[in-house]
Amino acid sequence: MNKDNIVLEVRNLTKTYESGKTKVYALSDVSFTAREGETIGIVGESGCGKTTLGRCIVRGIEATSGEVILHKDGRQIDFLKATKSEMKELRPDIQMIFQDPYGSLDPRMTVYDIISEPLRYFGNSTKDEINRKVDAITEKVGLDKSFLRRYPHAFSGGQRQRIGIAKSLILNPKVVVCDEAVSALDVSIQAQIINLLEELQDELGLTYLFISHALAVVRHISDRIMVMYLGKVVEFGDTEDLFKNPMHPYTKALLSAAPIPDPDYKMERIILEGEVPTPVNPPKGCHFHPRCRYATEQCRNTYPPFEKRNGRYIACWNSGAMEAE
Amino acid sequence: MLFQKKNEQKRYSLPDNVLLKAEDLRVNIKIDGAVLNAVRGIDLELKSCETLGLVGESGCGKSVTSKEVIGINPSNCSSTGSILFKRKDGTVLNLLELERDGAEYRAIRGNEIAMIFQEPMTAFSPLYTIGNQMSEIILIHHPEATKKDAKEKIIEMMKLVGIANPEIRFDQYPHEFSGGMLQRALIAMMLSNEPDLLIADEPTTALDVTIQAQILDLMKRLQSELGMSILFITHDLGIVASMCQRVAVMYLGEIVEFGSVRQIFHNPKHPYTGNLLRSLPRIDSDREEKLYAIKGVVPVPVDLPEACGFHERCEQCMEGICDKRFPPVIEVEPGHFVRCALYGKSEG
Amino acid sequence: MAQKKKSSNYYYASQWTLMYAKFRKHKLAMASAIILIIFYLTAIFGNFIAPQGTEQFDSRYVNCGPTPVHFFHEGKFVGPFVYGLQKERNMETFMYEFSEKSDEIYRIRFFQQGQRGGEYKWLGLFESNLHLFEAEEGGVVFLIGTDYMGRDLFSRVVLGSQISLFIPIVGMILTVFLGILIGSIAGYFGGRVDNVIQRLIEVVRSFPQVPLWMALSAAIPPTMKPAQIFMLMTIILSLISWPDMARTVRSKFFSIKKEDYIMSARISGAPGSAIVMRHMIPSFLSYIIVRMSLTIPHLIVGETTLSFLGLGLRSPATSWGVLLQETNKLETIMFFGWKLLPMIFVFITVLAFNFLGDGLRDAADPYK
Amino acid sequence: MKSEFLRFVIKKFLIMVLTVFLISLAVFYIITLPPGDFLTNYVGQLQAAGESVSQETIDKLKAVYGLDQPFIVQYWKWVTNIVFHGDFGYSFLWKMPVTSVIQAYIVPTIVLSLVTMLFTYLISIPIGIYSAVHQYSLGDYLFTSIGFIGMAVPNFLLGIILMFIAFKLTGDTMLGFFSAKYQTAPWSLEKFIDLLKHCIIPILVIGLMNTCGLMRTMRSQMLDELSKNYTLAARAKGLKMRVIRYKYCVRAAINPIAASIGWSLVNIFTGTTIVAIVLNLPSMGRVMYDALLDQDMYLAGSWLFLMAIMTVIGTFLSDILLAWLDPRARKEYIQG
Repeated sequence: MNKDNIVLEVRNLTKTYESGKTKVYALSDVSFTAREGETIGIVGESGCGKTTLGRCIVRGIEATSGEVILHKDGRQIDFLKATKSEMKELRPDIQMIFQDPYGSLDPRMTVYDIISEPLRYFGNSTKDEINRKVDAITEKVGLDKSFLRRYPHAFSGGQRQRIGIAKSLILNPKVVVCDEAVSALDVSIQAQIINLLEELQDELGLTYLFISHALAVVRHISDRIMVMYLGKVVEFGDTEDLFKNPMHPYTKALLSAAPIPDPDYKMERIILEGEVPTPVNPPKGCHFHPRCRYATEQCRNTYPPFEKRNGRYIACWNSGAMEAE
Repeated sequence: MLFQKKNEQKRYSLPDNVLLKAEDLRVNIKIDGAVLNAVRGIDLELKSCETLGLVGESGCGKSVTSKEVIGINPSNCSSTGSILFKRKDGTVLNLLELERDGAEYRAIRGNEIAMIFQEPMTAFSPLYTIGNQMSEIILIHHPEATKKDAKEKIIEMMKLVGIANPEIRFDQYPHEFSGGMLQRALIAMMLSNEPDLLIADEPTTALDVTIQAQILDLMKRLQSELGMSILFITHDLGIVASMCQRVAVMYLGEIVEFGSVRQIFHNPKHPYTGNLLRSLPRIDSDREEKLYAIKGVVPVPVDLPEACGFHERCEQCMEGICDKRFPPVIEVEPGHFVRCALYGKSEG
Repeated sequence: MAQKKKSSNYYYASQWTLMYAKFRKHKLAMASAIILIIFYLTAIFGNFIAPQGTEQFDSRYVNCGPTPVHFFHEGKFVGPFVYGLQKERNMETFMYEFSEKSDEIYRIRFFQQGQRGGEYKWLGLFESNLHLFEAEEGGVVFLIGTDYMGRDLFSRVVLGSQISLFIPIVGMILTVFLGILIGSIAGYFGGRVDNVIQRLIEVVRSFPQVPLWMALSAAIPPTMKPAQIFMLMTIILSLISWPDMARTVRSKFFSIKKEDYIMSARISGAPGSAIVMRHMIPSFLSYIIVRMSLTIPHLIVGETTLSFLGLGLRSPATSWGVLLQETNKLETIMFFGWKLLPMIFVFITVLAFNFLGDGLRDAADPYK
Repeated sequence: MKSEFLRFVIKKFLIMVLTVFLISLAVFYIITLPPGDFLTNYVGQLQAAGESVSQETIDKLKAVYGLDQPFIVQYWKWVTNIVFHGDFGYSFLWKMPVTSVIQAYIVPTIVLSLVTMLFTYLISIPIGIYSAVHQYSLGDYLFTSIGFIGMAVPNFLLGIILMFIAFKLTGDTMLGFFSAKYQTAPWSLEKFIDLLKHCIIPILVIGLMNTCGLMRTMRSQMLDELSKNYTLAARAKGLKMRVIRYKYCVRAAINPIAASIGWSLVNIFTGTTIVAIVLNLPSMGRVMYDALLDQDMYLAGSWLFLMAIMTVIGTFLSDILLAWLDPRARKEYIQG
């Protein structure tokens, strides 16, 4: 595994919905690259497009425009435009773990059928091979083999999430999109699953796109973090760096808003005014300007470019001024 | 009949600074013929003007406890023990002796004890305007007030909680409000009779982080301005740390640890509390390589054995002790209580 | 988290096992299921169970009330038997009335070859004249009386059920076929196709059902053969009842499409056909079964009503509706109350199907 | 907001017009269904009755109804006659225009329907509320069982059974609207009481299925509302259970029921068809039935058409009513 190898490149990914006359930009013009074995955390509040981003990348929903380039054996193939036969080859490489451990498993299938389902569609595994693979993966995710004949309703949330993980890993993917994978779980179970995900990553060299609204979890698991607001990326950089020194005013507010489990922790809390807007009618100019205390005339009129500054990507007209402050 | 009952009522008393005191509170829920032991004998004490956090994972009984205090659990719940509450006039009542939805209890609800909920979007009926529903709380408890009085008071309250254009908002329907605004409206309504106790049942769980910060900020401000006690129910230890003075940690229907917020966070005694804190990813300190994970899952609270509820998952479980009987409650330091056999006679 | 501690069997229970377990708790539905099975078996073995054929009549016993089956004669146990009958004219109403002659005893014999005709071809294959029961030579058993031609009503109810219970089944199959086809086309394609189909459904549903049934049935030329009328009736019944089925299928399609496990399957590489066959259809199959069980009583009522009104099946075809035609005459109600008895069978069947449907509906989603 | 609501109404209205058009096509198709055109039948009938029909008359009738022309032309004539002249065609059974026949019978039909509807709502809503509030009580079980059975009994069976019971109890089968002695008598108190007596069975028969259906809906809606979160918040305010039930829950539960008023009316209206036949009531149902038996298709078709139009209008009104009653639905409906 080489941490510098690029496995995935997302270019200008956009997803719009149209209902009548209104056009909703759920996701607009998102670009980034992901390297082998790293975890990219994607954070933001409801309606920021993080879930849409994940679903577009795995082709759970079709993006309106943009590319998702998969680097494979020296080739670069656009996953979104892959033909049926190409998909046969590429599909296993990008998989997804869902948020809701109750809704993402077909209640009518046994655990064995659920985990082995992807194998039905790929590779011409014999019954024996399938059994062997299923056994191997169930052991890896920490499920008992005796569970295989049971149905999902027999399991608790944490165990179901393990089943979901087994299903998404059985095809040996390179990239796994984890969509709020631990958000529905209680704290004590959440830690079990986070540890499991980390172990699996080390062992299998997986690249995670870790979507979550829980900042502490994202910080714990991610190498780099992408902050989204109303369908756009506002800041993207190394985790430690970004948490120590957030540059975008939204990132600052977001980080300061997270409650810290320490009664003596003192930090100036930035309380943002106003509501989280919906992407139905995003404000003109920088989407964040109505809630931003640094907003200038420029912010109100034009959307700032997404540029690299001090080793960080940021979309803000004022980040320079703020640093000087 | 009714008078007799009243005469039979015992005289209760509470120390000066104590507003609410629950003793050996147990709540059972009947579901499909099975009996769920949701709350299994808890003692709780809430002082005037303090915020007490009731924290625990889902199914630990924290929400049932809070609803029992205000008496709105569904009819398949039955409770024993006592919940003493000091009214504004200084008399002390055992809330469990009151008839649910009876006149006496109703006079307390919304007037002396109020409650806000996890999902503000469902706490209002979609069919009436916000103003109509909010005014009710004034009209119920102040029969002499006119609709106009109520509207004035409500608009004043809406201003207080930071709802812009209250005159217009007053006549709008709930679906025209955002989640955060509805929570503000709910808070405004529930506080308009200046209750002594506000029960907040996960009031920010359904909201976004930045909105959560707004609401928490608002609650702190209102507490200092209006001076009420808050019973804050949450699963988020971060919120507890920033909001509460004292904390009760619940596990499987029991309070396993009770103390000041610093005692709980800096010197946790119960293995569950300690492990829970260690299993939490942090933003404030350096990243650990690996999170501590508590093994196993929370058992279903049906036909539980007479034992510490945590013993199956506890690494310090002492065979023959923890799985055989309820551990006693020990005061390990002033005001810091633990229900764990580790702190038995050897220390005391 | 209201789950109870369950036995380990519960962990291994498939959807159908869970549904059955839930269904079994609905006592009325279970009883209904058993009654319906008995009714359908009776219909299938109708010729054997009915002591007479549909058209067998005896002019001596016109409008004869039910003949009670006795077990004791003058305090002595004889086994099941009937008394002989004697006919007298009632001088007030000028009607013939039957009374028992207490000196003539005719035992009821079981598994007898029919003595007074009644040969039949079981399922159109095996010729036979074996009947479940019949009275001894000279006696007659009319469990629920006879009609104006002296035909045994019980036999006619049993044999009529072959039509009344099976037309709805055929109609239901047609309904389900149309409903699933059209509903899933709308649900799968969505958009414009869905819009057109929705309009179509709306138009069909705008017709008041019973009058439309009546109008269409009235258009059936009376000269047609019973078999053809039978076919047309089924088609008419299902033509009008498919929209409800289609709506159910369509809305289920839409709601299931949004489920995470469908997206999960897609990401696992499942092709469209596999998603529909492996995930979608199994997940709304139970709802379709519920709808089916509620469609049948509807169709039974439809057929019975139309035939009763003389707009559906006509004599010589025999169905429950045809049987009940006589009850639409005033003198029937005034003098021959027993002719209302076949209604009980309609009533029980319809009610049983409704209870069955209710039980199935409760069981349809065992994961709640 | 106002203009959005208007646009919503207009949109629904346009859909309604389209639906009516499609229905008219279907109805006309049914009219032409019986083999051989009705004119041949009619002429055949007349000749069988010994009347002579001149070729001239036949040709004239043919031209009026465009019988020698293709379906679409015939349809066009039929529709334009209805729209521009209010002419629904000619009833060969009654030997007068369809409109006259309908006029003669529509009043008792409508009166009976409205009375039944009133009865239906007056009974079902309170029972539904009672059942929900006292869930699993003896009364609830009783009403639920009655409701269930009531839903399952075919109308015509119920009619016959009630007739039978009435006969056994009073010696009168209660057919028609009046007893024989009041049939032609002038209006008097006795005659009115007689009319009321005769209305009991029809109302019971027509109304039972609807009443039971509404009862069940009301009960389940009410249970649904009672378990909603806002009742908790309302209790936490200190509101009386009675106020919560009636101000909030009933109001919310009644919405879909009030909105179904259009549907119910149509259901009841068509319910009268069968009852009229069984109980021999001089209402439209009886007329429709005779027309069908004699394949007097213009009369039958027009009746069918009228009922279908009523259903569509009923649905339209229900949609509007629902959107108007529920501020939330108002928004959803209009936007989506």
